[in-house]
Amino acid sequence: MLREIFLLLLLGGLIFCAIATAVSKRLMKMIIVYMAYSLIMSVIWLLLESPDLGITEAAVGAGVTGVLFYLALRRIHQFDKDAADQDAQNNSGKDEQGE
Amino acid sequence: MKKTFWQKLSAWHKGEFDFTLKTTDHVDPPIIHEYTGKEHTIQALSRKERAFSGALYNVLCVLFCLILIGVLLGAVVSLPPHGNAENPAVNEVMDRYVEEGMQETGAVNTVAGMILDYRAFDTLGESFVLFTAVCAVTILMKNTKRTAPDGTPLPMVVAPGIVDYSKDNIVKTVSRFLIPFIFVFGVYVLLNGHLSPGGGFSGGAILGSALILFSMVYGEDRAAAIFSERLIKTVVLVSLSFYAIAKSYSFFTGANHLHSIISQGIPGRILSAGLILPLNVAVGFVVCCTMYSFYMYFRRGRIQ
Amino acid sequence: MLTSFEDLWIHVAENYIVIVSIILFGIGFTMLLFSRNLLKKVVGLNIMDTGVYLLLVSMGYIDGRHAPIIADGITDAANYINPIPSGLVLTGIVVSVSVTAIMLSLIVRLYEKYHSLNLDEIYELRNKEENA
Amino acid sequence: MLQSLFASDFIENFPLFAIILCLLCAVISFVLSGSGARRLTYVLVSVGMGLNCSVLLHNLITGERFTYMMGHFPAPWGNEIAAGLLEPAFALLFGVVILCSVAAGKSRILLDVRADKQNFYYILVDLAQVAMFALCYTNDIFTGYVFIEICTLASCGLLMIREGGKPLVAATRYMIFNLIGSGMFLIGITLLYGVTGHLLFPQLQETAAAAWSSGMYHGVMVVSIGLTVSGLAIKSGLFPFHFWMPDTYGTATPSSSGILSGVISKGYIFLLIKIIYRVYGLDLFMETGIQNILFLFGIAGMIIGSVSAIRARTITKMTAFSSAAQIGYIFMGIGMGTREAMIAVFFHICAHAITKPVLFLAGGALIDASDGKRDFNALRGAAHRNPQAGFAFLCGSLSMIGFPIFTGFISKLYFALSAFAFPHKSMLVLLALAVSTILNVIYFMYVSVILYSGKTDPARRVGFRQQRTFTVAVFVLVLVNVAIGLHSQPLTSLFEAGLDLFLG
Repeated sequence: MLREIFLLLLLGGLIFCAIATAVSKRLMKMIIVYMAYSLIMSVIWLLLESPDLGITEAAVGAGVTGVLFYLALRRIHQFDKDAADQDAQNNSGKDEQGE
Repeated sequence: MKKTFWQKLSAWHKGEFDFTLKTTDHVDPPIIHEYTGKEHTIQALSRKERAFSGALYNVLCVLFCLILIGVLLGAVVSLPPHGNAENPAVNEVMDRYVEEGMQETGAVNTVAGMILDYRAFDTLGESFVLFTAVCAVTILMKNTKRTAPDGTPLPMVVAPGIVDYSKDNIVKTVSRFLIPFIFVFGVYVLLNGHLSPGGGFSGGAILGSALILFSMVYGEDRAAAIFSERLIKTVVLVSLSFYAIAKSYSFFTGANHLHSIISQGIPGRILSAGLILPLNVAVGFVVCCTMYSFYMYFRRGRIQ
Repeated sequence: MLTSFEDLWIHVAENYIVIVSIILFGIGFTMLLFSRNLLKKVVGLNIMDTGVYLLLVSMGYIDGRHAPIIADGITDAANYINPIPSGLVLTGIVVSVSVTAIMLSLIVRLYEKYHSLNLDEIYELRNKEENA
Repeated sequence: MLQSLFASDFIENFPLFAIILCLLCAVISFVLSGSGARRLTYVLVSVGMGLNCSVLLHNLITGERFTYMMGHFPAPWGNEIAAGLLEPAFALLFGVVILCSVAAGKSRILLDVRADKQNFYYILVDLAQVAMFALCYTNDIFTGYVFIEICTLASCGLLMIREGGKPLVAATRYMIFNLIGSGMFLIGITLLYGVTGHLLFPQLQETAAAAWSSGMYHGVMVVSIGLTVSGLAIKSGLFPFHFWMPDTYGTATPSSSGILSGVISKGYIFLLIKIIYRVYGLDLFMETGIQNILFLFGIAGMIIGSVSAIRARTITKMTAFSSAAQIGYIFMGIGMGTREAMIAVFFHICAHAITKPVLFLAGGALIDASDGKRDFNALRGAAHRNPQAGFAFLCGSLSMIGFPIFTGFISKLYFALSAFAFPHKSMLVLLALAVSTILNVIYFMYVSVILYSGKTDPARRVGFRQQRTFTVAVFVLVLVNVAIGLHSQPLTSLFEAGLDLFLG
C-alpha cells in the first residue's frame, strides 16, 4: 500500500514536471525542471523493479542530457553576447568616424 | 505589336523571350534583418497571412494531438491489466531467460545476459547509434571557432550570468573529493554488469560524467592534455572493432552449430559470463568517450 | 471487453501507470509538434520517449515479484519480473541521448547562423536569404 | 559445378558478413583520410553487392527462405535474420544505387564537404548502407527500430554535412518529422508487444492472429497497426507529411539527395511491406481498414505532389516534389493490397530507386554548368553545356513519365493492369494514373525542352573528360533502367516467387 501511494505521488510529480516544462517561459528553468523529471523517473524505475534502468536514467537522463542542454544554452548566450559586443563595437566605430 | 502564341513559343525556344520573366520582375527588394541584441525586427511581407497560417497550424496541431491522445487512451484501457502474471507478455520467452539464463549465458543479472547474449544484435546496433551520433556531432560542432564577421577569431569569454566553475572554490574543493569516488563507482558498475544492476551503458555514462566534471573544474586544457583526441579515437576504434568482431564470432559459431571456445565460467564470480564482461568493458569505453567528446565539442568545438 | 462504467473505472484504477504514460506521451508529442521553440521541442521529444518507455516497463512489471537478478540460487521464473522490457528500454534510452545530442548541436549551429530559436523566424530569415 | 557452389549452406552466412563488414569499415574510416575512406567505401559496397548477389542465387537455386540465428539461441529467444528472394534482391538494388550515387557525385562531395570532414561523409554512407541491409534482412521488430534510428541519424548527417545555413534548416525539419515518425513507430510496437509478448516476426504473426481472433484486443491492435504504419509513412514522406521533402532534397549535396530519396525512403517502405505481410498478415491488415486510408492518401499524394512540382520554380524542388508523387504511387499500390498491385509496387520501388538518383545527380551537374543557379531561366540550354548530364536527365524524365523501354513504363503498366482486377475502385485508380501521368508529362517535358532550348557558348561546354566517373556511374543506372524496361519478365517472376515465399 505504501508503495502504491509513493508511486502515485511520484507519477503526479512526473506529470507536474512535464507540464511545467511545457509552460515555462525561461529556458534555464525548463532545463532544470527536466532534470528533476529525469530523477523522478529513475526512482520510478526502481519502484518498478528495474534497477538497471534506474542507474542508466540517473546517469544519462538526469546527468549527461542535462549537461548537454546546459552547454547548448550556454553557447547560445555566448552568441548573443558576441553579437551585442559586435554592435557596441560598430556603434563606437561609427561615433569615432562621426567625430 | 503583339506576337502570336507560336511566335512567342519559338522565341522562347531560342532563348529570346521568357514566360517566367513576369514573376521575377516583381521580386521585392531583399529585406535585411537587424540584430538589436534582444529582439529581431523582421519586416514581414504579409504579417496577416503569416498569422493566419500560424493560427491554422496551431489549431490543426492541437486537434491532431488531442485526437491522438484520445485514441491512445481509448486503446490502452483494453490492454491486459497492469502487474498481472497471466498477461501475454509473461510467456515462455521470459521463462527461459530467467530460468536457464544463468547456465546459458553465465550472467546473474538476467537483463545483462539478455541484451548481450540472447538479443545481442540489437545491442550491437545500439552501440552504432552512439557512433553515428558522435560522427554527426563532430561534423556539426568541430572547429566552430568564434569569429567576427570579418573572419578574425575571437577569444572565448564567459557570458554574463554563467558561472565559470574553474574559478569557484567551493565547487573545486568538493569536486576534488567527489571525482575519485564517482570514478570508482563507475568502474564498479561497469565491471559488475553481469552480477548486479548496471553494465556498459550506465557505467560508461558515470565514467563520462566523472570526466566531464574533471574538465569543468580543472579546465578543458588540462583534461585535453590527458584525454587527447588521438586517445579518444583509438579507444573508440579498438572497442567498437572488438565488439563487432567478438559478436560476429559468437553469431557465426551459434548459427553454424560450431563449438565456441568461450566458456561461461562459474556464475557469480567476477571473471565469468563469457563474453559479457569484455563486451561491457568495450561498451563502457565507447559510451564514456562519446559522452566526453559530446561535452568537449559543445564546450569548445574541439577536443585537442 | 468493457461492459459498464464501473468496469471502466476499475480498469483505470488498475492501469494508472499506463494512463500516466500515455499522458506523458501526449504532453511530449504536443510539445514536439506545437512549440515553436527548438529547445522545447527537444525536451518534448525526451518526455515523449520516456512516456513510451514507462508504458513498456509497466507491461513487464508483475505484482509482488523482484528485479530479474538471480538471488540465493532461486531460478524459478515465478519470482522475477519480465526482463525483456528493461533490456529494450535500455536500448531506447541510449537512442534518445544520441538523438538529443544531434538535435542540440543542430540548434546551436542554427542559432549561430540566424540568432533565433524560433522555427518560424528561422524559416523567414532563410527565405529572405534565398531571395536576396 | 557453379550450381553446387551456390547451393552450399555456407552462403547463408553472407548477410551477416555483409552487415559486419559495413560496421567494421565505418569504424575504420573514422581514422582514415577522405580519399582512403572513399576507396574503402567503394570496395565495401562492391563486396556487399557480391555477397547479396550470392545469397540471391543461393535462394533461387534452393527455392526456399532461410532463417539465420544471430547467436546460440533459436527463434523466440535470440535475434534472427531471414532471407527469401525479395530481401537479397532489394539489398542488392540498394547497394547498386548507393555505389552509383556516391561515385557520380564524387566531385560535388569534394566541393560541398569541408576537407577535414570528408571521411565522415563516407562513414555515414557506410552506416546508411548497413542500416539498409539490416532493414532488408531483419526478422525482429525491435532490431528494425534500432536500425531505423541509425538510418535516420545517418541520413540527417548526410544532409547537414554540406556547409551553410540552408542544409541546417532542412536537417532540423527533417529530423523533427522523422522523430515524430520514430515515436509513433515505437509506441505502436510497444502496444503490440503488450498484446502478444513476442518480438520476432514468425511468433508475432501467430500470437497476433490468436489475439485478434480472441476479440479482446481489437481496439489496441488497430491503434498499434495504425501507429506503426503511419510512423513509417511519415518517415518515407507520404502525402500530408511530404513538406520536408523539397527542402531536404533540394539543399543536400546531389549524392545525398540521391541516396535519401532513392534508397532510404525505400528502405522504410520495404520494412513496412515486410511488417504488413510477416507480422500482421495480409488478412488481418485488410480487416482493420487501414489500407483504404493508405490508398486515399496515396492517390492524393500522386496528384498534389505533381501539382506542387508544376508550381516549383527550381529544378531540384521540382524533382523533390515529383518524389512525393512517386511515393504516392507506392502507397496506392500497398493500399490496393492485391497480389498484382504488390508486384507493381515492387517494380515502382525499383524504378524510382534507380531513376531518382539519376535525376538529382544530372540536375546537380546541370546546375553546376549554369553557374550554380537553380531556377529555370538560368538552366536554359544547360543540356548543350553538359550533354551527358542533359541526356541522363532526359532519360530519367522519360522513365518517370512512363515512356516505353524504361522501367517506369513497366510499373505503370502493372498498376493499370492490377486496377482492372481490383473490384469497386478500378475507375478511381485508372483516373488517378491518367491524371498523374499527364501532370508528369507537363512538368518533365517543360524542363527537358528548357534544357535543350536556346543557344550556348561552346567555350562553356563540359566534356566527357572532366566528368568521367559521373558519366560512367549515371549511365550504369540508366542502362539498368533500360535493361529492366526491355526485359521485365525475369524480374516479374522473381517478384512473384519472392511474394509467395513472403506469404510462406
